[in-house]
Amino acid sequence: MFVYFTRRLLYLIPMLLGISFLIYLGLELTPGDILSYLLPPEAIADLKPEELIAMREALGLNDPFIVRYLYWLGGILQGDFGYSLASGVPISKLVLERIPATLELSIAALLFSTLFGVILGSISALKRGSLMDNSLTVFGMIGVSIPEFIFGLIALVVFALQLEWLPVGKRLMPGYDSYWDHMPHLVMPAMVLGLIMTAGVMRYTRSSMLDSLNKEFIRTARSKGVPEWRVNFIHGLRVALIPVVVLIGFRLPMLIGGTVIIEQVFQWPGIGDLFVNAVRGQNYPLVMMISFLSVTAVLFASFLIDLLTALLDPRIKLE
Amino acid sequence: MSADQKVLSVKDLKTYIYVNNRCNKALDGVSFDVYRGKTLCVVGESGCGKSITASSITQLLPKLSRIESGEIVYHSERGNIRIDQLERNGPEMRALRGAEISMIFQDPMTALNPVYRIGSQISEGLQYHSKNTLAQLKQTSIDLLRQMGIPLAEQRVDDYPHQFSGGMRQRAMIAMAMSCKPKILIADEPTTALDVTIQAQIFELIDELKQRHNTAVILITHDMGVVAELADHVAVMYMGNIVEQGTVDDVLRHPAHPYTEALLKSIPILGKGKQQQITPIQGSTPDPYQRPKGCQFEPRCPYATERCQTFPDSQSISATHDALCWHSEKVLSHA
Amino acid sequence: MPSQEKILHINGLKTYFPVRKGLLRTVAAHVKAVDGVDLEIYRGETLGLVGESGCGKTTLGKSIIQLVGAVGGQILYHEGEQTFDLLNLSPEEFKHIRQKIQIVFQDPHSSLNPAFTVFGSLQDPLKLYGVKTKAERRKIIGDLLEAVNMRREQMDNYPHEFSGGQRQRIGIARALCVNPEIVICDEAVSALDVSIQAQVLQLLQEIKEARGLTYIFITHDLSVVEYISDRVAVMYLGKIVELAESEALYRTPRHPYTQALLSAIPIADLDRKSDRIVLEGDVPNPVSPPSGCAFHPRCPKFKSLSEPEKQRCMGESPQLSDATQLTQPHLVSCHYPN
Amino acid sequence: MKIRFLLPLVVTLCFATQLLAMPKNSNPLSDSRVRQAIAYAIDMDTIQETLLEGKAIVADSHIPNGPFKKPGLPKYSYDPDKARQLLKEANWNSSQELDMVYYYSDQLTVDLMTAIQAYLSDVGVKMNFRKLEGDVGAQLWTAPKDPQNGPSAVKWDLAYGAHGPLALQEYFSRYKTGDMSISPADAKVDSMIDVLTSTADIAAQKKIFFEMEDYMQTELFTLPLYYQQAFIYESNKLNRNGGIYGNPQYNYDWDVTKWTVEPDANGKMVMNTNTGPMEFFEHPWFNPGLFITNKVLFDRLISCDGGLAPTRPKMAKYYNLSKDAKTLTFELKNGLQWHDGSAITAEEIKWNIELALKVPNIMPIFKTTFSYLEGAEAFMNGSASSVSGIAISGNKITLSFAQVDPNVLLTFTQWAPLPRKYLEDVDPAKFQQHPFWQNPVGSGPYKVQEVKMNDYLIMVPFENFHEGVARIDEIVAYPSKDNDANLVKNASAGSLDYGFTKNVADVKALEEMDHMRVIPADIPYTRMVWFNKYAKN
Amino acid sequence: MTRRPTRLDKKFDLLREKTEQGTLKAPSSNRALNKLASNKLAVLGLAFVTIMILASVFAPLVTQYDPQKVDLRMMLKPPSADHILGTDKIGRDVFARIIYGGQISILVGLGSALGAALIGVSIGAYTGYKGGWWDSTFLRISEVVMSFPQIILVLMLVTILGQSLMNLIIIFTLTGWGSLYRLTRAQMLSLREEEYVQALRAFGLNTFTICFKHILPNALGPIMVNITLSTAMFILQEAGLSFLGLGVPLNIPTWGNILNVAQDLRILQNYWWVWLPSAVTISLFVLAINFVGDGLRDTTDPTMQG
Repeated sequence: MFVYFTRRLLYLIPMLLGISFLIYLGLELTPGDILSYLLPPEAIADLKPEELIAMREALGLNDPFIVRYLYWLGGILQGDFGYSLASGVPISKLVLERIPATLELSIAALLFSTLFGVILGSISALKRGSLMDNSLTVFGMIGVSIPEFIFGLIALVVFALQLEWLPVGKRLMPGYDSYWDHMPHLVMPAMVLGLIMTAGVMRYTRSSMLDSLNKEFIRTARSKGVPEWRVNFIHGLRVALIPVVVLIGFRLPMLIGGTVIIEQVFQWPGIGDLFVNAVRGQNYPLVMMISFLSVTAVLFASFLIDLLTALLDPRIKLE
Repeated sequence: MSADQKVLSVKDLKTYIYVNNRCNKALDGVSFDVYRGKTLCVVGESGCGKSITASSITQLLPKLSRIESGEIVYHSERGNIRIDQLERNGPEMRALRGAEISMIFQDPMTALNPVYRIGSQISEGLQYHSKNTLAQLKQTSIDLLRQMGIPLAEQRVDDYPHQFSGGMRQRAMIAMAMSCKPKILIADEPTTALDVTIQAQIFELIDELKQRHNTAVILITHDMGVVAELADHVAVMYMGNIVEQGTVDDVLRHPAHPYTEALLKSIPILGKGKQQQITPIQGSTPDPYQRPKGCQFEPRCPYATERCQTFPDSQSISATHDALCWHSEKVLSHA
Repeated sequence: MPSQEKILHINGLKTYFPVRKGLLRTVAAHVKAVDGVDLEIYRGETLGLVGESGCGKTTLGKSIIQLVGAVGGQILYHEGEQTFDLLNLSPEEFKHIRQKIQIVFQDPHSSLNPAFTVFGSLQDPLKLYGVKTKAERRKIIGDLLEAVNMRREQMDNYPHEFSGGQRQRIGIARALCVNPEIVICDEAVSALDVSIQAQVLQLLQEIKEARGLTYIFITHDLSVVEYISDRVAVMYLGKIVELAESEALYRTPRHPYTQALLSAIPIADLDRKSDRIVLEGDVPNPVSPPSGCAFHPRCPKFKSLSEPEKQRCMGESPQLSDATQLTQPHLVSCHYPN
Repeated sequence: MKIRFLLPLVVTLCFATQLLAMPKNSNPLSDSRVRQAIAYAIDMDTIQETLLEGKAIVADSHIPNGPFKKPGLPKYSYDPDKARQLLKEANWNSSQELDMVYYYSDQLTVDLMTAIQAYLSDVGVKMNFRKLEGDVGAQLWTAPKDPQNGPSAVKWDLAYGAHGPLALQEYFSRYKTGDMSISPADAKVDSMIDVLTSTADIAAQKKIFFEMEDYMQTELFTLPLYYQQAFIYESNKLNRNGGIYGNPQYNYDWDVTKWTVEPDANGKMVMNTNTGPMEFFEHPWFNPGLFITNKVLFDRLISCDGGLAPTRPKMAKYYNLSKDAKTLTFELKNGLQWHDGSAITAEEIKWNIELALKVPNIMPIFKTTFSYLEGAEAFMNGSASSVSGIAISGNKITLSFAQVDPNVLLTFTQWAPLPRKYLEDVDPAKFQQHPFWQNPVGSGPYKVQEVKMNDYLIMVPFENFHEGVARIDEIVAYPSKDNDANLVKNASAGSLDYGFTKNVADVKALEEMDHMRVIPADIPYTRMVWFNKYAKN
Repeated sequence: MTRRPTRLDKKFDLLREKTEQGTLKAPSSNRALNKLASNKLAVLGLAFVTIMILASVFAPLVTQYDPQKVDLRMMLKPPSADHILGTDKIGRDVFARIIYGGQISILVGLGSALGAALIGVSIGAYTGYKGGWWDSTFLRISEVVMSFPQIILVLMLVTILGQSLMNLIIIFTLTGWGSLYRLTRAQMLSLREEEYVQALRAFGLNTFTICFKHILPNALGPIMVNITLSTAMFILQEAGLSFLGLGVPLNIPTWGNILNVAQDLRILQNYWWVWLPSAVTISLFVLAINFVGDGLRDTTDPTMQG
């Protein structure tokens, strides 16, 4: 078990190296002077042109590509993510400010979609071929076929503007920044994102559950005379959950990506919003760094999912 | 063989399977009896309906299938129970499963749930059929495993199925099946996935348990060798019918159905050397959706006559021996 | 009838599969699937290769046609005066020798490509071995189908239109299409129903006689092997433990494992109930086979041996040697054969 | 006699027209007939009525309507037949495709482009449009090395954009030879611009403006499309208490200190607005009044009216511009304070002007004003350590100009001094990136209380503001660009009390809301099409 | 005591009756096609997709209007006999724009899916079959690409490459090949152990022939499913990018660009015909493709019976 996880963790290193290399390559390909986001603006201010040249030399900006890359990587390892082209603010600061918002939204959506997806998917599988199953399937399909922003906009018009049940967007209201004050703001974006994801989880749970219900051990369980709920849930769902958890792991990138558009619709001040603005403003270092951080987040999250899978599946745990 | 020794009688059982929007008459009128402490071997080639027979008895049929007609009567101590009339997974059926009639399956790897410990899977049935504390349940699991000849049962009871070898898994399956001391044990090809040396171990075990608990065993197999070694009674199946049944002596020494006869001639027998003659059965098993009109074996049968175009009646050869063939006399005399 | 002409000489063949373990998935050990096998095969004979699952019989077969790579030893193929080491061939030799040894597989469902007709599946090998025109190829494939008791026209059918027995026949036809000398039958009848099994066995016999083939017949079914083989080799944990004329091996098995194996088989003959020797335990893990004689932990005879004898079994690996000194060699790998 | 007098004139005029109409190089757009044809082909009146929903004024000159605009300038009203005829005269090659670029990313621009494309195609001119990406400025305004013959240093034929300088001169001064990417050297234009930028005499200015406008519009150097309006919107809760309306993109005497809003449940007056900071506070030297923070956090030396005409001193106790317009004197009020309580000194103003000379992204009229100071050149090229034209004595600042700048007072109505102690170390090239702009300290009626960058900004009255403490308890600004994409959403949800927009679609939506009012304001902002008249290679 | 008849029992009775009367028609030889045909949703989906593709390819025959034809005097007119879906903000015919917009949207969706398939399938098939160094290299590369949140990767590439139709297809291809590569590779890994493959190897056939000619056709089922589903995904992504203003340049009509106007709340609330038809078209088209993909999946997946 320990070896398995250590190996899984070690495995992240070459992945992150590869990704960081790609990111740096992208950074070099984009126009702009690398120096301007390697140094804080105040530092550049103190330099004369000849000092700047010396600085470039000292910073290794004239070094071979690979050396420059290593310097850059070294900076990242020490928490130096560079500076935003637009404001000169350290990227780490910008990102840190936004992380709680995105986490809040994506975790809420994840919990919502997992809970409902698994419940509805199981019901669908158990009632296979029934009206319930068919309508859930069709609704699920419709759910993944509507562009998410349209879904979001319609929800916004209906619930915020027409019915006035929920705020129109944003995350914080001045003076109301306790955790519970976020809740009314969180409901709509989390629901919209969650519902879209629920469809996928539901469909997958359904097929995984069907698969599991077709397994021999289900018949074994029945042959022991245990009640149906036990057969279906203790035996069927328990085993069906393993691939569902794996799927959720696979969908993490989608989740992080999914917030990009939803954050735009609901003025949610998260990473996605920062990212889109950086793309629009051609703030290359910020674009690249957010990409890098989101990949890193995905990788670590999928590592956590792996842990969870291993806890669910003794076959992995004891490998 | 007195009637009170009968634990199960099946009469004219018809089970049809409705997969792919078609109707496969997997069992088309099957009758047999099972006796306390005796082994009935159901033998036949793949697709003949032997496994469907087994799962009809416990109503563990695939979803898209149905018992159409006939009777399955379990002669319990509390009187006769018409299994075919019970709701598939209803409480009455569940009370029988595991407690009175239990099953072991072909592949112990897939038949065990990979995510639960062996011990809890063994005692799960017991949990529902008796009132035991968790500690008692665990102790029972350990005892059962020990009885099945698994070394270090105290430790292995906490293992997961994939930590067991194939033979041990099948022993665990048997422990599970025997946990409530059932009256009938149905073993559906229990050794097909195992090596011969392991198969021998498993058969020894089943035989021993049968002796000890006076359990009736229904053993589904395709191996005539297994039949010869283990069976008290034999039922030979072909295309959803029992074409011949009787004691093992009746059937193996005096086959009265051309199919049984041909089957026995087509297999090489160990120890008979290179000189032995084997005679293949001509043709192949018909498509279950395009069955011959009368006798199902007619197209491949060397004895076939025009009469075989009508479905044969069961011919009684002796008190214990029946065959489903118009020409059984001829077959008997030929052998 | 088998001649005394050696066609294939396998010498100390080893096929190992790495087992990766630990943090960096380094190769921690090897599964010694085939661990030093010596075997001579004579032109025109049928050599049966038996053993339980995991004993290495299939790997041995696949190593011979190099579907899996051997890590050591030699496989010498004799053709007239020439000898080729199959593990060290030049590209031209390779193409020449490839067609000499062919294989028939076990599973009738996966042995044919579901996307192609029989003709489609079989024509590429023929093209490779120089049959240029389509008409020629059709003729050859048609002839082959007839040789396996099928109809010529069936070459245009897809695998799902055939029954299991028919597919197995097509598998045989495919192996024959390049006129091999040796055919390895890897569990060729194991997946078939008994009634079909007999048909295929008979077909294999007929073809062998008609074409003068040499068979290496791999199976776990000892009855079938007895019926079809001239000589039989018994494998246990990657090694051959007994090798003899079929008659001799079945009548007087010398190795305790062979004895146990034979006794464990249920016989479909009520008059011949044997005394069963039930082996204890399971086959050991081939990654770390027991020391000395790999069979000693399960050996029924081992228990009755004296202490120094036991030490020998546990410490010294027995060699395959002739135990009887009769006219026909009867090789056993046991310190204390019966 | 009359005839004799007129004839040469007519001949000359005809000749001149003929001469003017000739293509000046291989580029057909250098032929004014082609340019005029394009102007005739576009039905601006219909566009104004429909696409712009009447929320704009069709333009017939660069500069907006007013006293400086010559009456009766040529109008190119929709006349497709005339367009076709002009094209025919100019031998227009109908297979040629014009490449039109733009840089706005809104839907209206695309719709407008599409409409123009349709009109042009109607008269047989093919046009394709595309949005510029990347360094838009360089792609638009790179001037060719040879200002006479080109070839052009930019790729496009037509560019859609807008120009909205504070000072009217700025509309034309950019056409000076060698400064721009589109017009080959034209001695007449150059001489007019020279006059335009050097006199502070209103009458002289007016004359040359008329001349310039006429020349540009007849020649159609550039095609003015429409004058944009800005629309101020307010919720019914907001009361300006007599504060005037004016150009909302700039600073004027709007008396924000007098404003009130309906108190909320807690009795607190909170005004919600937009254009709060997203990543940083935009500094007020580039856009002096576009964002709420530019307006209320910083104070100016002089105040002006809604049309941006200077009216009264503000931070200054008084100001005085000499008759020759070459000396400007201020005296600062006593006891002026920054938000942190430290004093605002005259010395600090000098330092501010010197810094402004070095900051590259600064409003052009500021730059012009400051660079006309005596000794500014020497300071900028490093040969002097300070600007000799700025003299300090106590609270008094005297600015001496080497050259007359007609906009000198305008500059000081918009330009805001900044506290030296926070910005002493700033790199002028990276002015905006200085940490100061994360939480600035200003001198205006409101000061920053809490910034949650990208969530909200809370500003509260500055207790020591020299014109009295503001009445609204809190101004809450939600982050947005000046073109707030979520305006309609937030306004209809009641979370906007004040703001302004130039987006026509938003205005329509705002007008439909019962709780909002919309007040249009004229702004000097002309949408136009630039013709690239250089030869292309 | 008899059992309650269930929903299935009725179906069983019918089947049994038909079988006994011999009226049950024998299934056609192509089971997969048959199964697809019996899936009503898939057939409906296929019909819709086909109609939409034909309509956009033959757009000039379907509508007399030019999608770019501006008529400012006709702006924002509700549906009428002349303009069956009304007109948009500059008086263009909404119906014509949707039909013509389909050309680009379908091109983006299908083109990117096919591009991704071309790359993913050829690399996946070859390296999956061959194994070894190349295989592990591409596996790592795909892991790197696939651990990017898709939209992040797309936007990152938009930043680097810029916005244009061609770039968008390239970007989608670059971001989408990973899943097809993984799928193909997984198929290859299992298929290469099939005995017919080993038989071909035993003949000494070259890797290329075995891999692409003999194995690949058997992996096509799931690949086709994936291509259809990717097409749907790319069409949705195009719409999403248009929403962010970073998709196909606005002057090219695509479903996403038409839908983009829904961001304007006034349009969203008051002029439904400007945005709703394209929203419905996108959703229906994607839904139809999903139905087809689902139907295909059921036919190619032998475990899904019933």
